[in-house]
Amino acid sequence: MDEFPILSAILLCPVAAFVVTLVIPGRQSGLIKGVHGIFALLSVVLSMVVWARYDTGWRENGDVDRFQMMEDVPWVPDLGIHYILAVDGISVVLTLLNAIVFLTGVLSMWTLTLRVKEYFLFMAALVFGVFGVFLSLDIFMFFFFYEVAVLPMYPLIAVWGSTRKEYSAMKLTLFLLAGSALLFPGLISLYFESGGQTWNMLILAQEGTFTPKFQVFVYPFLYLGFGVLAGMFPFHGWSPTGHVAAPTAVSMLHAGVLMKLGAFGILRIAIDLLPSGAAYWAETFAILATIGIVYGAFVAMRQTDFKYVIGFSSVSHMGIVLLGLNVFAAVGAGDGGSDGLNGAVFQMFAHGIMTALFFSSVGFIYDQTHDRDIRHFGGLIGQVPVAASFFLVAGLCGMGVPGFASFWAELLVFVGAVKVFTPLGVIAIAGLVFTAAYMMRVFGKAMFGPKNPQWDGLDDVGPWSALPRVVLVGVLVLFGFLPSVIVDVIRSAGVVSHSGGM
Amino acid sequence: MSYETWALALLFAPLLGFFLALVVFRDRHNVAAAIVIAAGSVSAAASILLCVGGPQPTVSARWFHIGDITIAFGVLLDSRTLLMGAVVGVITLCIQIYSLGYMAHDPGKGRFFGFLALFEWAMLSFVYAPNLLQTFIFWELVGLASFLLIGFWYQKPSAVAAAKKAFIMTRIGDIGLFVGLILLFRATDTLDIESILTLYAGSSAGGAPTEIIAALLFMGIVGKSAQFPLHTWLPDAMEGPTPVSALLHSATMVAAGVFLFARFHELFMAAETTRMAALAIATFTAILASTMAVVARDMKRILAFSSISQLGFMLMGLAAGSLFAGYFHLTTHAFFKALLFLVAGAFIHRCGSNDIVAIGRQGAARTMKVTTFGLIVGGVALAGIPPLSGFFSKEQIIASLGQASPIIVAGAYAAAFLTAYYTFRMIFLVTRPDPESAAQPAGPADPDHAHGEPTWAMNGPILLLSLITLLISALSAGALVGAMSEDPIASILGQASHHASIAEMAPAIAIAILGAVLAFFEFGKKGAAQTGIVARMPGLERLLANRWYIDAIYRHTLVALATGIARVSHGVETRGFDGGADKVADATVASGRQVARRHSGRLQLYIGGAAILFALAVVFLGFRG
Amino acid sequence: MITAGLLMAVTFAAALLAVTLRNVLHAIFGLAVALLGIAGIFITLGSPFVAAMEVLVYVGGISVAMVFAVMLSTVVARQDEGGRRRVWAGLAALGFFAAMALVITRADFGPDSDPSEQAWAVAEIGGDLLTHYNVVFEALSLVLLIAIVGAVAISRREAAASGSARLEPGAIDPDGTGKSDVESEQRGQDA
Amino acid sequence: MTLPAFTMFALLLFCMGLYAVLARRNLIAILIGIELMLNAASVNFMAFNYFVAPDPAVGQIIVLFIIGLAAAEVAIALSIILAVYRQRRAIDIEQLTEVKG
Repeated sequence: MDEFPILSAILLCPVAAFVVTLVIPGRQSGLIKGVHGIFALLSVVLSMVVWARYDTGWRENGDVDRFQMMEDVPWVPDLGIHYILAVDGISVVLTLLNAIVFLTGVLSMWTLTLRVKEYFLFMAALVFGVFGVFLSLDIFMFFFFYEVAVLPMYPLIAVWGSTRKEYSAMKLTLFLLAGSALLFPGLISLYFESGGQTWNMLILAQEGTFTPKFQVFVYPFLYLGFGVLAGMFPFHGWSPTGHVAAPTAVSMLHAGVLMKLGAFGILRIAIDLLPSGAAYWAETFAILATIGIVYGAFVAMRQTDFKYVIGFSSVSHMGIVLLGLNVFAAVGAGDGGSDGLNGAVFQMFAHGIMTALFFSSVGFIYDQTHDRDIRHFGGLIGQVPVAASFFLVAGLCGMGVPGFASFWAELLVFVGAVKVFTPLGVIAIAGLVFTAAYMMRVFGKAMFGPKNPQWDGLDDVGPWSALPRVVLVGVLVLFGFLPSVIVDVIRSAGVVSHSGGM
Repeated sequence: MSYETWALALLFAPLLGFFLALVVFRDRHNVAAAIVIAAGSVSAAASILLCVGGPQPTVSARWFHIGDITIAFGVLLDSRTLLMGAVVGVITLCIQIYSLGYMAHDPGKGRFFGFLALFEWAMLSFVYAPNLLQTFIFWELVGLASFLLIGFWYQKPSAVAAAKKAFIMTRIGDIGLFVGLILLFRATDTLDIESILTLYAGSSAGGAPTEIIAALLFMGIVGKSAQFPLHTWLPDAMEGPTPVSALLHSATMVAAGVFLFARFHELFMAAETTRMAALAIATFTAILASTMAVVARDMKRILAFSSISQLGFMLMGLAAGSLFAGYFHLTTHAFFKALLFLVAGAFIHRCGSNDIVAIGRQGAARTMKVTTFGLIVGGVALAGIPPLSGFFSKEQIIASLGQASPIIVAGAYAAAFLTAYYTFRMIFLVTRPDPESAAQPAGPADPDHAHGEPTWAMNGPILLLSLITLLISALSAGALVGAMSEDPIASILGQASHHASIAEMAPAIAIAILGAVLAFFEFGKKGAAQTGIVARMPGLERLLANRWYIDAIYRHTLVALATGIARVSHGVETRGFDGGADKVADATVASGRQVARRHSGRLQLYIGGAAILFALAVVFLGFRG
Repeated sequence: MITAGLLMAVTFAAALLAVTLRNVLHAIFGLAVALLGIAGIFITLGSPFVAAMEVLVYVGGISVAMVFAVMLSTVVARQDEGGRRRVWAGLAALGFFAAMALVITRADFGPDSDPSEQAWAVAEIGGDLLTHYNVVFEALSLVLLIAIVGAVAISRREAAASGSARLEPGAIDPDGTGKSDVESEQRGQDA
Repeated sequence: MTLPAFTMFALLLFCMGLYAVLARRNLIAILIGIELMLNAASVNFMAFNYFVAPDPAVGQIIVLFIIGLAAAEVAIALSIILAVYRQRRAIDIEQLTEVKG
């Protein structure tokens, strides 16, 4: 605790942006955006510092802890609630993801004019919650941040959204709160079952804290509760509608980071604390995840709205994440399990960046045309080559083309899945064909094909507005060519406390 | 320079070219083209040098590791990769130069060259790949690059559809490849190709796991090399610019599948059942595609069908157990088929039509001497008429079928006969047009692409490829008559070639000549009707022209099934999950309304109720305990 | 203790008047008397200081404020409630009383400790208020402040609104029917 | 006079307040009821403080708080009542049913 509390500093970036924005008059929207940009950039830099300082050698070298840079301050001692921040390899990666999406989200809303101040206040709150979830090691704090992250979605969609925005916002909120309703008793039961002394995950994760019977009973609550936010089939309904209605940057945050909270919660709490329960349920949930992969792709094939396509592709891609997690849950660090885990976390990261890129491209076109119907477009690559190229890159990444980050993520998950649940793995791989099919459909209809003269006059992405997108593409390509940079970090956290309970 | 340097230059030159051409100089067409051609030259020179230098130890650098698996990016320099690499390098360079002329007037020239470089990089990296992962990565990238190239004229819906089809159909095969590679990795616990091959080299019967792996890998090959039942994408892929067809469908993309078979030849040899199935599929494909070529009039489509059929031949040779035969045909075919495509491109460039009858009627053959020369060299080679190269390689394949079932052998002869027949049909229709023929010109596949006589940039590669074809022919013929002790390609591969006697070759020669003669009487002879035998049987012709209705069947079964499932899923989504959620929400709201209606808004009633309830609760709790 | 009994009786009677008298002004006076009685009870319970506060704030402040409100609003001083309304309310209150009384009679209050004789504990109260209960004390003062500001704000805004409303007296009656007697009575008092 | 007597008295006071709240239509009369209820609570506190509590200051302090809160409450309530009156010319609770939804 002598050193600089860098994790708290990251957590404080959105708070600082929030507070500073509070005192700026709403008229000075440029200043508000600037403040957010600066703090977002600061959080990116700090996240990178954390990444660099994170010691990945903890398994080889017994002196290094898995969780590093820990800050532990008692908060409500009577209830055993502590403010504990720490990172392991997984949260390092996801924290950086959140920071990047925050930054690009701010940049891509640079042209916003409607209620700028309120918008950025809510957005900062959301980002704050997400950072908190990724960094907390205390279950109570975790849940607190989780709710902080979820709730701003309602006003963000209902006020700044489009296309049945109130409906979508309400639907999203209800789904997510239903998930929380499952979650809360689960978390409370963890607290009481363990003796009501602490919410600290590290202590609760010790072997023998929970009996296998208890684990089997409670695990579904946690998995389903978090799964709702992760867009798990069949509780994914909120996600595409929410995507469609949300403004660009919110879509980016929503698909880019928010859905990751669910998967992260499953990993960090459900699987880590309840390994026996996880192993017991793994196959069932793996089947659901696989159905989600294929089902999402099929539904995406029928959509006519850009954002719906992306929304359902998210269902499909999050299915891959969940499949990887369940592979890990089934066998622990054993043969294929670590592949599944590494792949799942990598996919969380890659999907976050990729979806952000998708939405920023679609948002760019929508802002000018106020139309998102695929059938109304054609040959965009000739009309707005740069914007369409960004979309193409995201699409290729979504198809798992080598050279982009998600290729490795999917590869790892599928390798693990084929090893552990062979039939499911094969079906999931076959899902790639349908992924290709719906992506190609969008490409063929909107990006290629005869031009629609109506859109001949569209402005293309200029150098400044290309900046956030170039950042995203750069990240995708960087990790596409050098996956070890990220996999090493994830892996150092990956093969964890999962020895017991089998 | 050491061979490592060449190997690195070979791989990275196209990557650099791709980046510079596509990202930096996309709009400065000639700069982009120059960069890409320079990169192509480096790669071609390096590949030839390496090939001449003979096998060397693998060059590889640790790329990264995932888990306990170390992944290396490198260059495997054994005989198979060297030969294939040289073929790819040379042909790619020829086609890049040719594109200078063919694409001179295209507004997307810079982009085109960028894609070409991307394709070359992917293909070479695939060929030289020393481990399974690199193989798979670049196999996929080859698919991506071919998607970009086939769909290059993105404004043309048919081109986009073709690119889409190619990508998705090869992807179906890729599932098999992907699963197969994972299982292979699991079975052998190594990614290194050489170790895997050593592992399988000795064992003749690998048992069920090997069979499954081999079958899955073969699924990938079927997709990539356009074998039945995944062959339908290749004819459509002719929608791309002609240099693309020449590149993709002669030596590179489609040959990647055959190359993969050759690469894992030991593995396939250990899987007896799969090998037999592969042989049967290859033979069937060879015949099927030839029959389609017999009635086609689009020059590029004829060549496309013939590619499918010749790929079938190669796989037949490989599956029959002769690595040399299949590989030899792969090499010879690469050159003469590339040549033929370039020739076709030159005619299309000149006449603005793909229709061989229309091309013939314009009398193009008389003015375009170089092109016609190339057509005849390539055509004769394709038809398998001695003494050109196609004959030798095809003969090797037929000879390697020795132990196979007579049906397969008969099938091979039938395909060879049809090949000779449709090739000469094409040659005669182009070179000896019948002015009286009232054929309707087919619509041009490259619209507005009549740009006049081919320039040196187009004629040069045609000449070069003709010469290479002739050279290979001469070398093979020399080997045959004993002028050289060993067939050059066999020596590169380190495999024994099959030295057949003239008597053994007789049937093959006879069949090829028979096909040519039939074509001569129907199309070549003065005053011939220029109507094929098939054309006299309208039912059969319609069947063949519609490619056995396989496309239609797919459209009505598989595609319909997929769309059907998608539609059902969509219905389930909107009415089931979404609708269900909405119903729940509506019900909640409705019940809320009901409850709200009970509320009079009279505070006093509420307070009284609360007081009574509280009192009751207190009494209940108080008296319970 | 007889004093206590007497005070209770007085308080009870006054409170009964406060809740039953039709005229609100009279009811307020009943309330004031009851509050005085309660202050007396506080004295018997050993805390003249709290009793003083009770008198000051309740009798001197709250009751007077209510009287002012009645005067200001010129509301009809008496308002009739229907018999049924009173019966139901009485039953509810009686039920509540019965239930709670049952609990009280069955409750075990433990041994009666000696009534503390520290009658004059103002110093201790003051000390506690400023030390242990400081936060609550400050919070309460904030609440009072906000209440005052809020009260002013509400009256002012409504004053402005009613100023404009008064121009069109016809538009005031919200639901028109059955209220004419009340209306006329109000007008009468207005005049 | 013992503790139960005081609690019974407080209860009686409370129930009278409850009766006023339930029965009266005039908002000020209802306010009177509320005051009675608050005072009932105060009496209880004082009684328990006197008879049971070890620290005699606590109950008194709480009563002081109650008095303070009551003052705030009355201030707000009266201003609302006045505002309602200005708006509607009546302070009859029977007419104030907007919260019924």
